[in-house]
Amino acid sequence: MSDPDHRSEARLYLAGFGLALTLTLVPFGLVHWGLMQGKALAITIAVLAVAQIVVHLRFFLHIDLSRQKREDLQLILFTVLLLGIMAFGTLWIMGNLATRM
Amino acid sequence: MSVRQISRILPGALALALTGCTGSGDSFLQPGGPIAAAQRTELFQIFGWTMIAILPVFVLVPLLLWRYRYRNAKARYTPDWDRSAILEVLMWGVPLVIVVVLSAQLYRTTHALDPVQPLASENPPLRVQVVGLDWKWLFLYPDLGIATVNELAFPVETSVALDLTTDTVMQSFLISALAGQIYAMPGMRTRLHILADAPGSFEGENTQFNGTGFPAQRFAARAMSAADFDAWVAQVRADGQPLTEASYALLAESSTGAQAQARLGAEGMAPGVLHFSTVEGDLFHSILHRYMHGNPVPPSAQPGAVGYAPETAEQTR
Amino acid sequence: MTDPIFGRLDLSSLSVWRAFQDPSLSELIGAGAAMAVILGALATLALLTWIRLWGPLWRDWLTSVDHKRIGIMYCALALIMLARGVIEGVLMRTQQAFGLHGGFLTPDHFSELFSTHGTIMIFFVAMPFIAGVINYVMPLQIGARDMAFPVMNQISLGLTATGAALVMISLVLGEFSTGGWANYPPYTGADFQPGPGPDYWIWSIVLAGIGTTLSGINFAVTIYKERAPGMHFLRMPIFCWTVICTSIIMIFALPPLTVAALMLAADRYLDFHFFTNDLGGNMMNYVNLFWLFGHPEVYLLVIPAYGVFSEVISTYSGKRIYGYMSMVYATMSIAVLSFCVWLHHFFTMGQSANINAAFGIASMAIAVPTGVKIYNWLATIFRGRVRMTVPMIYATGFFYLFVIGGLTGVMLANPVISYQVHNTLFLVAHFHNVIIPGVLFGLLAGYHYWFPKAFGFRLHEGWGRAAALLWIVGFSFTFLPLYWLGLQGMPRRSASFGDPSFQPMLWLALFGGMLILAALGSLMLQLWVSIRNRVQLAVPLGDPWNGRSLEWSIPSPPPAYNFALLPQVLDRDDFAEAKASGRAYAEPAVYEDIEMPDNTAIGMIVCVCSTLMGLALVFWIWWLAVLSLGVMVVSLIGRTFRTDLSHVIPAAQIAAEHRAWLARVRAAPAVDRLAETHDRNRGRAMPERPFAAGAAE
Amino acid sequence: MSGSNLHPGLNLGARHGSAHEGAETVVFGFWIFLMSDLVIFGLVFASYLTVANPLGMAGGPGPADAFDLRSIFVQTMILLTSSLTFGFATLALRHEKGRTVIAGWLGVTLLLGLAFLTLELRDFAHMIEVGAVPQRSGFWSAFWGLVPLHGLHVALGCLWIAVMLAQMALLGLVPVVKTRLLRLGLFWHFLDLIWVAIFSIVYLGGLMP
Repeated sequence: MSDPDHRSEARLYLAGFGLALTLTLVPFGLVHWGLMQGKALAITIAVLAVAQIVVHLRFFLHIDLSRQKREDLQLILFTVLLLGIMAFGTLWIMGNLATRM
Repeated sequence: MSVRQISRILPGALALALTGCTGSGDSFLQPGGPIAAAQRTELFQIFGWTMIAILPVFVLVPLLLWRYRYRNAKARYTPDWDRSAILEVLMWGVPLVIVVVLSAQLYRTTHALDPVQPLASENPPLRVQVVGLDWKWLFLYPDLGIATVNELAFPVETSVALDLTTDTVMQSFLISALAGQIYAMPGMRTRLHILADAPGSFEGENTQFNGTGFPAQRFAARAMSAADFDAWVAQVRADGQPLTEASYALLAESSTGAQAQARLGAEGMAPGVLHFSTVEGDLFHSILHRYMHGNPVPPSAQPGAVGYAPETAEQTR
Repeated sequence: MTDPIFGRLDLSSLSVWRAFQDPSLSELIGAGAAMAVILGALATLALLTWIRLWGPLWRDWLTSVDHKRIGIMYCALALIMLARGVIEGVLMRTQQAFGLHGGFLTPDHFSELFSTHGTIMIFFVAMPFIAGVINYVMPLQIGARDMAFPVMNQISLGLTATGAALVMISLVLGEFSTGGWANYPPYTGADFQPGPGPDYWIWSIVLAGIGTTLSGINFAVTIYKERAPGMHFLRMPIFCWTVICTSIIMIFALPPLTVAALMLAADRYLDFHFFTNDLGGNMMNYVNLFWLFGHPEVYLLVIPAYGVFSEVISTYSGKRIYGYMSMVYATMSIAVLSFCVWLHHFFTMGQSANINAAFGIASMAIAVPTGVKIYNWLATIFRGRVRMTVPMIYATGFFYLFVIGGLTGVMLANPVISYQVHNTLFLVAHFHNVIIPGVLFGLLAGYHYWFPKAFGFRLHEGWGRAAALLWIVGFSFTFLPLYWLGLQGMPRRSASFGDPSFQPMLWLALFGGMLILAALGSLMLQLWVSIRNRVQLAVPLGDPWNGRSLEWSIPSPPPAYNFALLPQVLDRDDFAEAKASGRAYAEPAVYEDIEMPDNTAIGMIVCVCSTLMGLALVFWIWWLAVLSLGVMVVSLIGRTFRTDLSHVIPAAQIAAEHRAWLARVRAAPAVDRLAETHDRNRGRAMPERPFAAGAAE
Repeated sequence: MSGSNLHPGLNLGARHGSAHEGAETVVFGFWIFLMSDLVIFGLVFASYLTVANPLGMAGGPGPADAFDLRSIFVQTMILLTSSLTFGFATLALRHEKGRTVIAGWLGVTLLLGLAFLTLELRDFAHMIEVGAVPQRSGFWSAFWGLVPLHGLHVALGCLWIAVMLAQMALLGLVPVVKTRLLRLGLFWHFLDLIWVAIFSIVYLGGLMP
């Protein structure tokens, strides 16, 4: 690991690993020791999960919004949009049906 | 004449033309109640509004093709003309306006005609529970303690509150002349309200394919005066048999109304119709809850399934 | 219970055996169809052996990775399946025409017919036809040498053929599902249909669906990464834009189908409870997942057809497409909106009025961009010089009939109306009304338009006109009466009915069905007559219609490498501009070597193995399923260890071929558009500007 | 990283020549495939959520009866570490550290992947013991449709790593092997992403006090 590019990139991976580790330890700890409850806990877990996904995207998958060609960025955002429509729609519809039947 | 006026007159004319050629009174084009009437009006209004966008196409296609035919050297030829701001605004604007108008209407009527809502009426509402079976409909009257197969009778000008489920696969319940359809599914309860303005008999059916007897799964929805209805109830009590667990198990087998008549020894009734003078227990909810209990329903206990054998599956009930 | 070697396959699985046991008319028809499949297959094999075509078939076609040949094979598959689908449709119309209290088919047979008809027409006619046209045309239009992933392209074709093969085999072995093309549980669950029927549906759909997803990836990457220099997105022909939109749908809308079908398989094979009645299963989620796929699916089909109409109308009007940007925006918004409307297929499931209203409004919104497209095509005709060739006849029929389909679509988008006409023949009429004039007419127009490009000769004009008119008239007679019957409350999928007043309309529909059968016959005759007259109809110079995009700038049929030198694109409608400015048919300064991928048998291996696997899963022959999957995986992985998988075509050979063709083009007289459909047309078009410019003002 | 990024994610870099150029198309194609796969996972998640309630559990065991948080935590740590080791493998590839270094990191990743699968299978065995089987309820059907689907992906990833180790040995670091390693990296990191959603929604969500 002599050349400086390599070392700085490896450091980025380690930084990502550290962040991801933290974002994993916190929710596991919260659940294990029962430090939070109910809705607040659910929201905390969800926020930490999204944060960790962003960390993975940034540090491991190297999705760097500023430098990509636009068409590639569009692909990812577009997928999130469509998946959002489908998943949100499914939960909305099925949830509504469940309360009415 | 304003667009609004046209949209009112046009549907009327169309309604006349269409209903003039309908053969039977089993369609919402000849409505027997307020819901079906509103649905018919909606149909014609959509027709009228969309014509604004559609008629130009019908007229322009032959005109353009004739005018700009290859041999017509007099017609102007502009091979590179490919945009016009005015046209662009019209092309996007007109359909958009129509869709906005129709959307407003859609929002209003979808809420107004929501099948869950009871219908306004001076008479007290009537509750009926509907169970879809392979290939017939069972109607339970919980307040009267009677039940019928393939015959739904109710007084006119009364809001009839239907609770629907099935004891087999998914089905769809439709009495076109009175109201739209709603799915009926095992373990779930859907709701529908109907109301008839005047006495009459309307055809009801299942529209969701459920096997070989599917085309035979039709019934008569009979609206009658209050007095006639009371007489009908008395008659059902008189000529019906009790609906017990055992007779329900026979009834639930895959069979058409006519086959079920033979199975239960009730020949002599109207074709496909069965009457039950009493109903054992809260049958509707026991059917509903059977699927929600957390106990498996094996094919031997599952009406409509291949291998349904209620005798051997008693213990699971 | 089941045999370790043959699973649940036994003598009674053979439909011929069943007919022997119970020789009713219905079983005999089923056995006849089985015999037709067997004899047809045997006759084909014998014919191939007799005229010694096995070698060429294997070398030039089955192992080819050339997008053009793969495209042609897709179209051939689609046309064969179309024949079966149409015959089934006519059989159903016949049954219903005589279905007052009965008919001649058993209800079981009838329900198998509507299930296979729907499955075949959507998955094995419309989709392969579209994949075929896209495969053939899109790389030529963007100036590419091939697809981005030629071998994957071959595998996609293999998987599509697998699905089609399974449906065909179901005629001979066992029976197909009776649950319709949407195959709703719990009716298709193990309790209610324990036989092999729904399993045939599951595996043919899943395997073909994987092929389609891979195709979508291939199309999208090809357009994004393989465009010729200068071919910016906004210089692409509209057809290529529609391909982008369709591949988006292929990539994102097929997963819900795969998920739904595999969950159903888990229910049936492993006693899972995704969609069962008991133990917390939720059949409504199947409906939800299926239509998450099902609605985008119809746009997957119709959007490329829009693209074909755009090309056809622009070419035969001798004009640029009107409102290019409008078209692009409209197509894109249709593609995205198509993901937001799936609930309108089940307005009647009992959800709240708010949800119904939201999805109803979203559904109607699609009418706006669709309307814009129709007006744009009319504006393209406006001040053009229109030749009423066969594709334009299809386009005219499309304008009239598709608009009616749009009108009834707006009606069905309204929950209030849907409560009434859902599940009735009105619905059947509506979707045939969009799929036949929209998708099929578009594809047939494209077939007619690009056939000379693919084979070097035109299709016979007269028989083409007959077929087009028969399709248009036949469609109208068949399906417009069904609207009326649906409004009268006649449910779909009824083998019989009880209301005598339905009868006249059903007879009318049967008459229409006969016309459609005649249309299909005309198409076959047209192909036969055209092949016989291929010398008179030849257009080897490549530009029979005075085309506007790059595919017309090369010989017909094009060489394997498509373009001798990748074109430098300067404009939208580049070839039309090139002809006008005199830069067309220029000889490149230097020719270069071209590296092309080698032929490979991997697609056929995947096709055969996955067919065997599907069949083994249907009949519970576990050892065969594992074995065929193993062979498939090992051959796929084994192939990745080879690196010498391409060959080089030397520049000298390319130069010689290209110069010879250019010399023929320069020597040939250019024909004007009046001679377009005459034998004089050899594929060199005369520019038509000078003739019109003077007469205009 | 140099400015010559041809595709999202880690690029080989210009000094890899034709392998770098060729990566543009195949990596973009693989991204699209992953996005399609993401939709599959998303819908299975949504289906899971629709039955993650008493009705879906149908009186059968619930999450608290069958999940072992400690085991899940260990699995999470293993998978997270494997992302890091795979990252080191890609860096070694990018900076041309030679076959042995790359193969070493890949080998560590493979072992971690296998360890993850072993622990997961042990968990599954425990679930079967307590009756949390897919045949029991819609909820467990959805669970067994979701988590093993991820496990299957991990298993395929392990197979892929093994194949790449063989190809590196037999073919050397030819361009096609390099771009395959790049795509394998995307796949491996993508699996970790899905796992984040699984442990958050399924396990932590299921075991919430």
